Amino acid sequence: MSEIQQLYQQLILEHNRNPKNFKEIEHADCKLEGYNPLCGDQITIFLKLENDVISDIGFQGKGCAISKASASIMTTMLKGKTKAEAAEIFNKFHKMVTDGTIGENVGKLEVLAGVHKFPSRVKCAILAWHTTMKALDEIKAEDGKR
Amino acid sequence: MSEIQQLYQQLILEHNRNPKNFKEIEHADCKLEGYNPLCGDQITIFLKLENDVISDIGFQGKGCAISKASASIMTTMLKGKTKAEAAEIFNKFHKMVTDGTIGENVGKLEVLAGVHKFPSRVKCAILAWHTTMKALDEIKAEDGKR
Amino acid sequence: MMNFDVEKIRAQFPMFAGKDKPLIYLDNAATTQKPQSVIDAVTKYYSEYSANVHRGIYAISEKATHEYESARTRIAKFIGADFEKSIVFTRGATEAINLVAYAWARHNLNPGDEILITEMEHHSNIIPWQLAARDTGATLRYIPIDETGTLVESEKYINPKTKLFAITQQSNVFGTTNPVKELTEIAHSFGAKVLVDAAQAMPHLMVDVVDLDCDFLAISGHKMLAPTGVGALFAKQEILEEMEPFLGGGEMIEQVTMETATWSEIPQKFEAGTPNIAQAIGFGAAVDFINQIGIEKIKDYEGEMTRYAIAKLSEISGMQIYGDLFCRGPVISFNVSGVHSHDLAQLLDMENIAIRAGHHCAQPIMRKLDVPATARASFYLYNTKAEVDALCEAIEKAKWFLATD
Amino acid sequence: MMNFDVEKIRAQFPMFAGKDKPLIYLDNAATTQKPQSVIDAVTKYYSEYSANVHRGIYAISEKATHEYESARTRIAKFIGADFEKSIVFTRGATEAINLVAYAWARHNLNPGDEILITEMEHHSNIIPWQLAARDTGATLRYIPIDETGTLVESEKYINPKTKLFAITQQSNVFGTTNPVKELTEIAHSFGAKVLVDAAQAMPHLMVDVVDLDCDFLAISGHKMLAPTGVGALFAKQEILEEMEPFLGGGEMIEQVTMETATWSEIPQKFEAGTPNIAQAIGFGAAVDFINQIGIEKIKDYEGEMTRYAIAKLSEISGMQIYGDLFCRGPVISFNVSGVHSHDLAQLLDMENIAIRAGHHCAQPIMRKLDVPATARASFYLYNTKAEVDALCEAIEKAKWFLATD
Ligand SMILES: Cc1ncc(COP(=O)(O)O)c(C=O)c1O
Ligand SMILES: Cc1ncc(COP(=O)(O)O)c(C=O)c1O
Ligand code: FES
Ligand code: FES
Repeated sequence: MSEIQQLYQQLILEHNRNPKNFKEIEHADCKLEGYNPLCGDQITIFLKLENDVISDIGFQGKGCAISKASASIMTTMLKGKTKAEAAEIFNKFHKMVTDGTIGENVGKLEVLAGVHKFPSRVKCAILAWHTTMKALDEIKAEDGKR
Repeated sequence: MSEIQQLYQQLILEHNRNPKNFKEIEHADCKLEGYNPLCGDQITIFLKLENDVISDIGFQGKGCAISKASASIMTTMLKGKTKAEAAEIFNKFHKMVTDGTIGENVGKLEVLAGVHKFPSRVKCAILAWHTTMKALDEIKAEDGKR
Repeated sequence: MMNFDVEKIRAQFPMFAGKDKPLIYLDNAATTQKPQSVIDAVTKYYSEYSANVHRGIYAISEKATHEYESARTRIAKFIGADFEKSIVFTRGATEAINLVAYAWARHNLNPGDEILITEMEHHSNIIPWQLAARDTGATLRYIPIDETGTLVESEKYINPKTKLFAITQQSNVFGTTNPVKELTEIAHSFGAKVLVDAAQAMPHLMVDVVDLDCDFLAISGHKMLAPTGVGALFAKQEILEEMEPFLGGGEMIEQVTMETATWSEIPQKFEAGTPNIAQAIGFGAAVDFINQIGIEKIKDYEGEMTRYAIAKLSEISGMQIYGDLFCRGPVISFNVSGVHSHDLAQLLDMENIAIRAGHHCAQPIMRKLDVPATARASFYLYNTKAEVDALCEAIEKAKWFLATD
Repeated sequence: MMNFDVEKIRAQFPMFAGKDKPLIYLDNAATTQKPQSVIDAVTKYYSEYSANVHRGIYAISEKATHEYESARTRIAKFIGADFEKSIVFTRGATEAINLVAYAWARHNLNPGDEILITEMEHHSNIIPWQLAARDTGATLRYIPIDETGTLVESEKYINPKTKLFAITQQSNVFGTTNPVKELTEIAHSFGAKVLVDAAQAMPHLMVDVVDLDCDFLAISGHKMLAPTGVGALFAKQEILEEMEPFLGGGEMIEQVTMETATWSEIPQKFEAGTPNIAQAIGFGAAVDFINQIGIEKIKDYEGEMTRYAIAKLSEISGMQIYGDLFCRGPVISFNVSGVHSHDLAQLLDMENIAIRAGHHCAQPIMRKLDVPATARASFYLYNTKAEVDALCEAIEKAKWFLATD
């Protein structure tokens, strides 16, 4: 596989065309916008939590194939996970797209490993994740206030 | 003659060692300082006029061989000249040191013609002259006021 | 074509010459490739007369000074300036504009005054004025544009409060060429000073500061074949002379006491520190290169290629080209439906084609167009119609790639 | 000598290599010669991956970005900085100092505050503070020097009002190396920020910003083998992050609305517009060159040559050398009685020797020494004792020439 094929794997192209959980969630516990200053793309993440478990998650916005596929795959992986589990997956993912290390149990995420060869696209892959992690933090902070 | 010999002609070296009219003039009609920002050298011109004629002229200060010789030769040439004559000589001199044209009746000034080959030294040769011309202007201006 | 021999021109660019499958470089609005003569001028300076300028009393320093000043003179002549000391060397157009913002605007603007710019400016002609407005209390206003990238009712926005009017001569997104001469005349009639951002225009068309009558002109050398790290500011002599200094340091002073200093004559007053000597000399060589071909011929050649490109690109289904289709410089921004511009750029790169994707440092335009980004292909004198064909093919291929199951 | 093979080094400089009677270049404090590897790094960029940085999604732009950023990392490492984003590329040390004067000083100083500098500063470390003092109402004060070019009672001048202390690490006239580490500690104890002007020090000795603990460090690339038109500012991360921007434009912004903008992360926040890409890459190659030899070895070699030069020059009757004779960097300012320094420089040029004459952009020092100008010979790693001998002979010849009837 050429580098470009590694970047745009079949599964990524599919998620780009038919993204999962590409939806607005009404009465979300948290709704957060993420912005990629390199390209100007914007994404909105919607989250619902039940006792620390992500019960629903959706996204909306415009972005490149990489960012859309990454967001789509992310939503399928995080649904049903606890915050701690989500953070752990994110760490593995972050490592993979920045230095190419494919950790244990990354599952479908592996299709995004090719990104690490394209420094200018790493932000695309991470955009949805960063926004989600920030959203989870915000919910935590609000919980603290209660 | 090499370029450098043209620059530092025998006569220039002599004027440098034993400058003419290297003196302060008491009760001068005008005393003016000139400054060469390229090197930091300073020269002071003293002028006495009698009915539009330069009756005495002297200079003091520190400077390179070119500036000292030029000032020295200048004083010998301007003494006894009217302001208009002085201005005319200056114009010829200015042309000579900037583009090398040796005009009519430049006389001893010709030894300074080599300067035009050394752009960074043109200001040296002109320093005393500029200051003198400015001093003559100032006297004129004051005359006007009277 | 009009005795414009593009192969001969390409042969002078080491990025293309003698290469098997040379890159199709279509990002000229960002920075251009450099001809061998420019690279050689730089190398020659480093190998034969590498020295500082203006203060050395030795042969190579005098030679360096001569070449540096001669570059200044040639650039002045290129824009029709009658006084070479009106040219100040900078790192690029951005520094040139900021120089005016610091040394002129901050000393001449007051609360109630207006700085007028347009919605099609590059960030380099927006941010300096936002900051200057913040610091002086002046108000920043914009002439709006419509979706074709044309200014709307410009005259309505110029008024007696306008103290500075800063406008790009050619848009780096739409390629629009603005009527800067006419607008300058109107602005002057209200007593405003006019800054023209010629970063995009000067590589492609004849810029004449006497004809335009602008007060300031910002120039980007590296966008017209010169080395990176060089540009210039032109300003009218009397304005430059009255202006406060910008950077303080060596070269720009005459006399320094502990408390204060007096300034050198222009342009040294604005060139503090050791200048970008090799780069300025290279800029001179770039101007020579352009002059040898002739800027009018370059303009005609590029015009024909641009028309060709627009016609070919328009045949692609889902293609949206921004700006006026007929009257424009050689820069084309577009989007293809279903294909994000960054994916497009990435896929074209694999076909050896370099285009740009993004907001092109013109976020207000993107907001106007209501898109996050566009793709942009920009041409220069070494590009060819064959390259345009390759571009169109590659776009089709990318579309297909992203659409196929 | 200490396995320092100067002939091997000289062979790498096209200004000397293979030349019959190569120039004796003793104006290194103004700018240095460039090794082939630096020239090649520049040429290679122009010929193989000439493109803009940071925003191009195509291979040569990614390569250019990588090389540009890698130069930044190597320069950071060279000065012991643990964070490469603390390095901002500039045109030279002058722009680096002015950046601090505009982006930090003008936003942090108030009337009553003191800016402290020394009497031995280069104009580039005087004028920016005179202008900043004028604009903020702060007071500019000087630590005096004595005739040997040594600071006098520095501690007395640092006090709780001192908000900024800006000092050269090595004098470009006397060669004095100042105890910047100790003075920084004192200044910090009073809460002042410290800027070290390393333009002259960094080419010749190991500069470690962690050890010095300075807040800002101004660097001149072209005085340490790099191309013209490049230098750098180091600043502590937290200060850079808090600092207001300097130049506004492309690259340095994150989001722009019509009214305002948010800034990029450091260091891009301070690198508006297309940067001096080729020059920064060349700076990286220059640092590699120095590292291959070893800065400590360079220091030792230059130290021995400087001692030798002082001994030889002292034998010339009428010779006056300024500054401390024993403890200094490789720069020697002097005057010969009866010979004006400009005449000397001119006559030495005829002997193929390049020295500098003038005030060396340090007029306050000239006033202290009560001379309008001095001659100055400054060495670098490619100079030799034989060249020192030639210098001394040529001085004798000039004396004789100007004195003979
Ligand atoms: C219209 C316009 N103005 C200004 C600039 C900035 O020019 P530079 O990169 O030379 O600072 C650019 C290019 O980026 C531009 O397109
Ligand atoms: C001590 C000192 N500081 C600053 C500068 C200015 O450096 P640059 O020419 O890189 O702006 C110089 C050199 O001229 C210098 O000697
Ligand atoms: S290009 Fe914008 S997120 Fe990928
Ligand atoms: S060097 Fe100063 S006047 Fe000649």
